[in-house]
Amino acid sequence: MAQLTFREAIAYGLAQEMRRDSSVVMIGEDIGAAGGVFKGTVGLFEEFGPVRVRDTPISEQAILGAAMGAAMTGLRPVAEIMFSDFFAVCWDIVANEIAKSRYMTNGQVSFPLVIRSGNGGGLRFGAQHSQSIENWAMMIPGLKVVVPSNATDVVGLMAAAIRDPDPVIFLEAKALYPTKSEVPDGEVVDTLGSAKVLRSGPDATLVALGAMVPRANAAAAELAEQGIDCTVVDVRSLVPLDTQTILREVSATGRMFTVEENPRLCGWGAELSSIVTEEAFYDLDGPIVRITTPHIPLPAADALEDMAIPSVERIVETVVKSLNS
Amino acid sequence: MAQLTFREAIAYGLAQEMRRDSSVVMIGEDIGAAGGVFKGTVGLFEEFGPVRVRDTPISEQAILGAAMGAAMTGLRPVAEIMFSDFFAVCWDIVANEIAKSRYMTNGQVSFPLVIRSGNGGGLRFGAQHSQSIENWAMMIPGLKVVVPSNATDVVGLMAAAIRDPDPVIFLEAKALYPTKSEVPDGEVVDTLGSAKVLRSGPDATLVALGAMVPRANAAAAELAEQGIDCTVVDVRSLVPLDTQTILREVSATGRMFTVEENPRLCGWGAELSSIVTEEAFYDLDGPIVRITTPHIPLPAADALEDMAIPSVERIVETVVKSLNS
Amino acid sequence: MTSVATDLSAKLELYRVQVALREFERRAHDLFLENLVKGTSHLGLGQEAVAAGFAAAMRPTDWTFATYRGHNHTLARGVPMTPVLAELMGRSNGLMAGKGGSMHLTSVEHGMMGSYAIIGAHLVIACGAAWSAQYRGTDQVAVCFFGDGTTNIGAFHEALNFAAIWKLPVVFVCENNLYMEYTRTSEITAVEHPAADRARAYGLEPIIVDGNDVDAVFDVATTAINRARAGEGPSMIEAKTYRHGGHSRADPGKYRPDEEVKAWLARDPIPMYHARLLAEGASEEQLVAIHHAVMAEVDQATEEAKAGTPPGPELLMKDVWADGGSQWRN
Amino acid sequence: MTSVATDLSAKLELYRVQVALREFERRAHDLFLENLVKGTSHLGLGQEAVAAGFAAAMRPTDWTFATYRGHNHTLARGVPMTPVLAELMGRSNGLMAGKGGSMHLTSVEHGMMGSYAIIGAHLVIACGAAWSAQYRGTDQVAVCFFGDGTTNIGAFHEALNFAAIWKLPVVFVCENNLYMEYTRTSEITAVEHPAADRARAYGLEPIIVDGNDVDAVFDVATTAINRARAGEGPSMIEAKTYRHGGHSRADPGKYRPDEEVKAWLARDPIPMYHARLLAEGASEEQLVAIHHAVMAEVDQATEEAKAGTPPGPELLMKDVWADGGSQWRN
Ligand SMILES: Cc1ncc(C[n+]2csc(CCOP(=O)(O)OP(=O)(O)O)c2C)c(N)n1
Ligand SMILES: Cc1ncc(C[n+]2csc(CCOP(=O)(O)OP(=O)(O)O)c2C)c(N)n1
Ligand SMILES: [Mg+2]
Ligand SMILES: [Mg+2]
Repeated sequence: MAQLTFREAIAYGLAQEMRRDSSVVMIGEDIGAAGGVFKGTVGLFEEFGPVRVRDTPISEQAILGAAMGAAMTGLRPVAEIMFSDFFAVCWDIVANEIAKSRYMTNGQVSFPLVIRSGNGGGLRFGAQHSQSIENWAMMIPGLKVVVPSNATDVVGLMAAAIRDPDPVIFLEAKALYPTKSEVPDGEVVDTLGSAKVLRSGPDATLVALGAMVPRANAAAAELAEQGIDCTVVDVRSLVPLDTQTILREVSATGRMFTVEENPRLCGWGAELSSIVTEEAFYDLDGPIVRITTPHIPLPAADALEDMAIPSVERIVETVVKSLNS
Repeated sequence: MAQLTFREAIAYGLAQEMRRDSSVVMIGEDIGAAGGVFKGTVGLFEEFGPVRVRDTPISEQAILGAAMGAAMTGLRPVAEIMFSDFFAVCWDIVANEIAKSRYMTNGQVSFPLVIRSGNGGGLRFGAQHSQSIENWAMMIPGLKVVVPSNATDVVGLMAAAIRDPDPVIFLEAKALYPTKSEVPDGEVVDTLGSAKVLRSGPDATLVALGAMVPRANAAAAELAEQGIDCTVVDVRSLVPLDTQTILREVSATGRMFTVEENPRLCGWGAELSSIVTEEAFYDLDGPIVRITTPHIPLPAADALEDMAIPSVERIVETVVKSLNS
Repeated sequence: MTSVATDLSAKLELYRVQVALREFERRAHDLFLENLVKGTSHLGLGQEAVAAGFAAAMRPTDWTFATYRGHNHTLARGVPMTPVLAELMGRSNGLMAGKGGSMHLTSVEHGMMGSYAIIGAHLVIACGAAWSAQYRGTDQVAVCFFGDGTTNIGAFHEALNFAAIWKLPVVFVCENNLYMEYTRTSEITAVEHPAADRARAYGLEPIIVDGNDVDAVFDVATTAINRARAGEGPSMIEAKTYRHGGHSRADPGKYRPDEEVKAWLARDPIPMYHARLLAEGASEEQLVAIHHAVMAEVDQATEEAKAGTPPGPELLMKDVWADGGSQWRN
Repeated sequence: MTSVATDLSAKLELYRVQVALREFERRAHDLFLENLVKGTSHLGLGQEAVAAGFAAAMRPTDWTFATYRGHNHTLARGVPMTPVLAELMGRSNGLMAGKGGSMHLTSVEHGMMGSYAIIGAHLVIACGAAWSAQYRGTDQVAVCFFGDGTTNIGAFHEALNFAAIWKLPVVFVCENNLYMEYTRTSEITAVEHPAADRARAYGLEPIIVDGNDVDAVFDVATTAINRARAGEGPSMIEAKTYRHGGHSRADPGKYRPDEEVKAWLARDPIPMYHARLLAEGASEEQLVAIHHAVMAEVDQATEEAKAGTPPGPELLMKDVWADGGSQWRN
């Protein structure tokens, strides 16, 4: 059992898989000797060498094109897109090529690849380096989307993502990189598509993802002090989606709150809300409420960024107000 | 009053604005002498010449970068992205640059530009030339998103989009290009952000967009024959969104069905469903049901494509089944 | 130019392949007119020598990456006509059961790693396959075909630099048919030779070949593929050619000057090669027999394709994922 | 090289600007360490001559497009220090009220049309401004700065071709400081001069300049800008320079060989220019006075920036749209 930071857990999880399988190779900008701009690949270059941990030019289309072409011919590449905002410069390869080619070819090709990327705000990096793009990926058929909320989950979900025969977008909340948790000894492999119930309470169900999970948890703790006992669900994986757990936990309390970092419109929370409204309508005791970043680009200033992203305080207030109305 | 096809209406609407304002200029691939691959710009090159209707290389980033730089320095460009699927090769310019720069600069720059694009399926073009990407655009703060469903609306909404001081993504359903409707004489200018109620009935509200509007209408006609009287709302514009009309019309019937061409996850219908569930929960008499393309890439074969995109038959069946359950 | 393929039987095979591509596409065109081929389709009529010459220089284990204008390349790699035609017709006996269509022909077992319909993408994807060959030490080479218009999109630049710095076993082949859809490429390109004049920007030699001369194509192809296989890195070849028809189904190609079309029709690769083979000792009977055999193949493929059923609903939700399904939830 | 800026007072101004950039950024660095500058920040210490030389050659109506490493370019266009520093500190008196941050400095009234943080984008955007100038016949020129690492991304290629074919009044300036973040650009680039060696791929002349010599920069800048203004089209200039510190706030820059750093520090543009000015007749007192005046400006800006309040909630939902608001619904 080791205490690892989220960023250490990335390298730890990658190393576990690279030791096991020589077809796992990594490419990205500054991931080699430099260990990644977020230090998510520290030590891998030293252990696995420059052929398996390969620095690239600033050519995101080439990075992902290379990952795709390699995946369809026998490798299991792990590509890094440094900031998830940069998916916009290579979205064609992700959304049009990697996601669709298996279906278009009637199953002739597979894409066992992982694209890791630093996601989300909180670091005062401004609108082009702080986006939460999980909904960009979720809306494209053919992509799996995994968003861990703690170091423990990082290791097991990374292993599951790398072993998965399909393309996985693996989003690492930048705000969580310094957070720590326990990682068990030995090989750790988790399951994609399994949400986790972090806390159970009868009054409402908070459904959260990534960096919003610790906030939802903290809000639930505060709410408990006020006598409101909430269930907290960590979604962990948007595709595949553990609708069973979500439907069960929302039905049990009759009230659902999503806690989303992505801007308001067409977030994953809207999808979950629509699933619950369609399939568990008669179990609902009141409106489903989405707590999201407003539909604005993220501001850079600390004071403004803190107002934009859902805070513990905002979650608490919203839940209290909604349950009392 | 003239009968125009949807495709003729595009050129008609563009010409109206180009005559009025010499700062309106067009760029895109094959839009000049060739009149566009969908014939949406026929006659404009002849009338306005090669300086105002300009053919470009296959350089979508440059096309939209040019539109952006021109818009921030005094022009009102209308750029064409031939198939909306190709937004993926220039998404950075759309989502990260055009959408965010006004906010980031605290309002120092504006982007009065329109990006037109052929959207959606039905032409057996396969997975990379048939996507409905309205939700890609809707989820990015800073973009307006307009999706007309008929030639009449095309002219007025195109004028409104071009006159709007903000960037507008104008999606033209390819399947509608040959459809005809009346366009009034004289200058036509519509309003962004106004949905239209096409039909009123007390039993359920069908909310549709673009090419799904005529199908929702046809389904409503069939349902009426079976004694089920539906309201049909043509959303017309996703941003700004006419939530007043939608909430009013859904509250009046207590039942909402969305008819969406986009693949299932995180479609505009999920957003509307979540808005209604949050704000009109107590007016709902039953589940909100979303009728969408399944969450798959679109197949090319006619037989398969017809199964994938919501059909009149599927709409009718879904409504009947849901109202009877 | 003297060819590496000095053997007459090899040359007869190059002839046969070109004729097969030609007659297949003619038939596909007829089937459009009967509305049996659905959607769009981009014919390579006139460009057969490029596909035939390269395919002949490739090993069965090598990989082809083509565009939406990929019928020629698919057939040249040995994919049978029936599934290709059936795919164009949206039938369940199509190469991809109708799910991909004309623009996405793929047959992994023939090394045909896909036809790509969004400009530029497959250049970077071909780099990935080449990287995999290099990493696994398999001696495989990726050959990537694209058009003149494609040289102005960003992915072209990224792919060329990437391939060059990693010395990847990939051969980039620009089929310069002078047009990107309806626009003359020279009007929207800063240099005369859209691919070759950019080679040095990636430390590569510019190579231009007569794309209507299958022997010449075979020669440059052999050199470039050998170079790639020897670990000496990528090549960029610009093959000058011309499409006889319009860009796609809907296009009559009227934007092209009559004299230009006439001049290029006079340089049709198939009659030219026909004449050369006669001069080099083949008999007219041999060539006629080849043509007949091809026509029989085309006719049979037409019948077989037509006999295919429309794909059923069981195919719709299949093969999004490697488990064969499309479930995104439990 | 003899400079067009023969006038000593003009040269003293070039000196002053470089010193101002230098001292501003030094202060910004100190304020990081005090945790008053938030987020990230990319200093241009060592690269001042490029910004100063170009800005001096531009008219007030010309446009600058810069990157996240844009403090130098912003100040060189005449934007006052206080709002720039306040922006870095996330204050409401910042250049964009704190909404953009260090990577997005913009001051339209000074022709500073933005700093762009995603590699490549602003090259195509600069084309758009140049197109607008050409269309409206305004004689304005767009100058677009970017780094060596940027030459390998797709948008670079699209922008250069686009500018060349339309003969746009845009000047592309590659500040080649040898590194893209922590990776040596030569290791991931197929040619030696990442920008200049690509110029011919767009029909342009390769131009290389000593980016640490402000007079030389001013000369190439003047030539290129005149050419653009005269309707002769774009230029691509590669300015060789070096950043004294790391890539960004978090980076100590340890991946660079000591001798390399030492050699470049010995070629620091400011002491070099100091020596030249003395040789050309300026007095030490003049130069010291300039330095003092700059320091006073920096000190004052620091006080004023510190006095700024954090932006309040009224700014959060402002200016998504041209109506000043952010409503997406009625
Ligand atoms: C990114 C992108 N932009 C535009 C198109 C539309 N398009 C399809 S083919 C084509 C012309 C391509 O010309 P070229 O590369 O010369 O190939 P050719 O068709 O002549 O074989 C265009 C513009 C596309 N498929 N993808
Ligand atoms: C599309 C994209 N990829 C990666 C990055 C991350 N990144 C920021 S700066 C940089 C290095 C740029 O190097 P160069 O162009 O030489 O400019 P310099 O920083 O040296 O001024 C990288 C990779 C980015 N901002 N955008
Ligand atoms: Mg062509
Ligand atoms: Mg650099």
